[in-house]
Amino acid sequence: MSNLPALMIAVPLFGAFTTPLLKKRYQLASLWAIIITGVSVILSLLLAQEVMDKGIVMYVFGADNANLVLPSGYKVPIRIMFEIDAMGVFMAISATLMSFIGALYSYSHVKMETGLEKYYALLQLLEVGILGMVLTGDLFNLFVFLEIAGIAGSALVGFRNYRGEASEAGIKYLIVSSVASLMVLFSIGLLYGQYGNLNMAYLSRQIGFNTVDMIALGLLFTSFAMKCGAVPMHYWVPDAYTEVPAGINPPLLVATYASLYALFRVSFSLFATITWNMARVGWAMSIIGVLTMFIGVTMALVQHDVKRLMSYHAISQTGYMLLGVGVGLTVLHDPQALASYGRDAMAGGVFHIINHIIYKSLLLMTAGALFYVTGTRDLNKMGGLARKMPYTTIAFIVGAAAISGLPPFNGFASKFLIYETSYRLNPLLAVFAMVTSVLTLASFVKVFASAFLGPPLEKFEGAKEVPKPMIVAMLILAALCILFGLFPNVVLDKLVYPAVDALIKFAQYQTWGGLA
Amino acid sequence: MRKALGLFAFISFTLFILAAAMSIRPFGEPVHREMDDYFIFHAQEEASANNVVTSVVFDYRGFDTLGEATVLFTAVAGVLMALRHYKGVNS
Amino acid sequence: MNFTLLSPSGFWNPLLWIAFLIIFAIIGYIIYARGNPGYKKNTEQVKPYLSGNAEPSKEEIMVRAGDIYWGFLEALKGYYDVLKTMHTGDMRDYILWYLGVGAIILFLLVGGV
Amino acid sequence: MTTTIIKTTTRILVPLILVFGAYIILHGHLTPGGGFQGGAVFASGLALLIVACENEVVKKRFEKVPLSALESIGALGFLGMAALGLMGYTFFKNVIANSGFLFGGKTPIGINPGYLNTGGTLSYMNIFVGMKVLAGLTSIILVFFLLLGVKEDEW
Amino acid sequence: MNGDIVAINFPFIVVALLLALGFYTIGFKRNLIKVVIGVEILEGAVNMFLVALGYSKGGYAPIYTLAPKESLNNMVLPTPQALTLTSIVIGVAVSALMLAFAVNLYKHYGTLDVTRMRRLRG
Repeated sequence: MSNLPALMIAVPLFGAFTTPLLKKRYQLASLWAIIITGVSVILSLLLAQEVMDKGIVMYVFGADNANLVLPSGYKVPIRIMFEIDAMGVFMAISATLMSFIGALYSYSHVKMETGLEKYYALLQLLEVGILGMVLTGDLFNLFVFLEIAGIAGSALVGFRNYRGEASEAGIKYLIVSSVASLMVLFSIGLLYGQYGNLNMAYLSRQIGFNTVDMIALGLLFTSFAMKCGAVPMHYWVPDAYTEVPAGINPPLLVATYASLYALFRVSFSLFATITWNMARVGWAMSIIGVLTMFIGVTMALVQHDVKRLMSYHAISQTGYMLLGVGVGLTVLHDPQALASYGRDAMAGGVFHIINHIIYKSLLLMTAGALFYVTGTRDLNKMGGLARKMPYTTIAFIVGAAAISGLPPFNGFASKFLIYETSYRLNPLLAVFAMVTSVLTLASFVKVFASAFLGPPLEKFEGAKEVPKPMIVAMLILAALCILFGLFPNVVLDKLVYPAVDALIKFAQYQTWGGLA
Repeated sequence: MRKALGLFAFISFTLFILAAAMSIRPFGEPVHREMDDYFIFHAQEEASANNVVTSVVFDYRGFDTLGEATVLFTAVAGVLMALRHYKGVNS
Repeated sequence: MNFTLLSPSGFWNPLLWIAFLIIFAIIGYIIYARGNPGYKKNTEQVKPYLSGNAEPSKEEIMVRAGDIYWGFLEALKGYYDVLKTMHTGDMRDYILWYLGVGAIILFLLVGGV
Repeated sequence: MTTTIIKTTTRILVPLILVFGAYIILHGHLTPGGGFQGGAVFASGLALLIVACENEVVKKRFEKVPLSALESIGALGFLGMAALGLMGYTFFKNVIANSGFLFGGKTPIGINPGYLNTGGTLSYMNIFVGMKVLAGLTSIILVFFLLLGVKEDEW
Repeated sequence: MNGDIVAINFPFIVVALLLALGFYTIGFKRNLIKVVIGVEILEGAVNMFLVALGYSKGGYAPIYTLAPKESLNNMVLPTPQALTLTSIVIGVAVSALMLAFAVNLYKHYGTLDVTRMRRLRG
């Protein structure tokens, strides 16, 4: 099965191209989307198995065989290639899983709307964009798939076109993402002009200390930081996450973290020679992470729109990842500190990505369920829904406990690692992380008390539990939360530490896994 | 206030862009052209096309073109979805 | 396989956690069981006012989301005013923030420090 | 803007534009241009047909044309041509080049007058992409045009 | 490099100025359509940058059909042209979607002034 990486892209693309043919047969379109995303989940698991067995998997598009990185007797790579290491496959698993959950949830959640064949086509296109971003080894290809993810995501944000706010959030997200990707393309042009190639591994061997490379690094860093919602460029995140249909929240979240992955890839693999010698980059990432955490969570406390509150929490949790990986990046140059705490810090940050994707998708889905039942997102108008919607309540409790880092849920393990290791670098960072966690718990107590507890209100007499597919989608994620929380070290050993080592050992990435 | 800060940020960003444009290699003298020379000299027997640009677009970097077609497809779907007739919920 | 997650200064073991959970659940149940057995549902015992005052409707005695943490938010009013005014929903400001942060990062990288 | 002058000019120009677009698509592997450019030219011809008429005429003229189906078929054809390489080679391998199949002729090395029967999968991809692009751009223009319902003869 | 960098790198300087113009248009104009035009200016600037990277002195178009003799060893780089083609189509797609959103916003808000499209804030 040597063509697995190509199928990872081709299968969802096939689904996306065929879905618009099912005009007005919305049921069929949603079933088709569920099937395609489920198949891609299986494919990504197979790919993960292959990567765990053989290390870095290369796939050269259009060559005679998939491992022919360099044409015979030639020094430079000329074709587009996928370079899949453990980090990429880690993100790919999250992407396919969350797209499947989103399709399953959307089956009931947007049943009543129109234009659903386009909706499901765009859902699969969003998945294609994320997969291409996380699997590719070619800079321009990264740009193309970044644009696919951005356009599909913003089109889905504007899906409820009978609301003015949806179109507003959509155009904000579109302008932000297109400007960011244009700056990415500009810096790609700078690198191409310098070294005449577009392959990341090849470029990372050529890059040295000169002004143009520094400026390219700065532009790429800032653009991907804006795309992953780092303070003070986070303003598009609450707007977009609030207006998007709740079924799209999981893939959109993964799209945000695909940009985070690109940020890590650029900092660790592409510009390794610069970041290796300049601890400033790591410090910048850590400080941005602390700001992101703190401002995000404090803004979340005052919100009374439930999805907006959770979007601010998404921002603040992104800060944890930036902090963890930033600590690792800061100590990248001395192996002793790296072995003693840097590697664990990066493990915490990377493990927090999948944890946060799982429980934040769960929480946003419960918010969507509340919207589905009550027709409003304003917490001041809700109350006493716990007895009406028991499953949603359970899912919400699990998610809230997980996001505030209570054992035995999955948020605990990664935050545990991040606290200790960031304490070793600088105690102040750990203090900020702890305060953020406390405030997170506080704001979710607020949501729980005002939406689920309290006396049953008269206007919600007829409120019933949400339909089966939504419940199934939420309960799958809740079960994953508990499993990851009870046995974190299994996930850490199987998925997370290989990903971290793939980031740290950039020499292996530069030689295409030893092929050249 | 907003305008002053915005102008400051804008001007300082522009200066860095100008610095990049000045310190890049001179115009019209590409230093490393190994990849492009490979395209120019091998396109005719490998892709059997006279137009080297087309052979790059559809053969050597064909995967980018697939992504490009996907972008157009995405945009068309998005436009048709954003401008669909909305009575809101059809019920 | 062992389920113990070791970190630089601590560990996490689910089985140990479950044991503690069971112990404390038993303790909690004992405390709960020693409650007053004379309490009965749907008698006048459950009324909020034993004196028989009229009970206000649920809508107005319920605690709204805006009321929770009122004191905390009141104490940090200045901070929140700054942050809320920073998030002008104006889409041009998003790009201006990008330019500002980009200038800072480029200065960090190129300008030395 | 729907005047007699414009309608007459359209009637004369549109066939030429469509033929030119088809020429660019078919000769994409020999001369400057290709699927995207030819598709854009073709779509500009159809756009001329759209903007030169009233709303009702355009509706009646384009309700039969399966634009989105055409676009999906073009995209699927492109994907299928790319997937041909999966037989023994990799994705996007140009299997038809120098294989004697249609468009599979050999190209003489060096400067030559250009032979249409070359290019391998490139020519097929040009055709499919051209179909896709003309359908996509035309449907975008159509949607934007039908939004601002043009009535009779506006000056 | 020798003294007159501005004269040698003039196309790149122009690209930088165009980028500045686009950012100014996005950042300081009030009309939504003008903001969209600013994004388009950025697109044009980046495309110009890519094409300018591909030029080599006195080069010919990399097409063998009935090409002049002296073009054989002096062709411009084909890759930047391919990249520019891709990014042009992407720009078309982005602008189409942005204009569709602008139409919706005009329907709902009755204005194109971005300072009044601020329901989502705080």
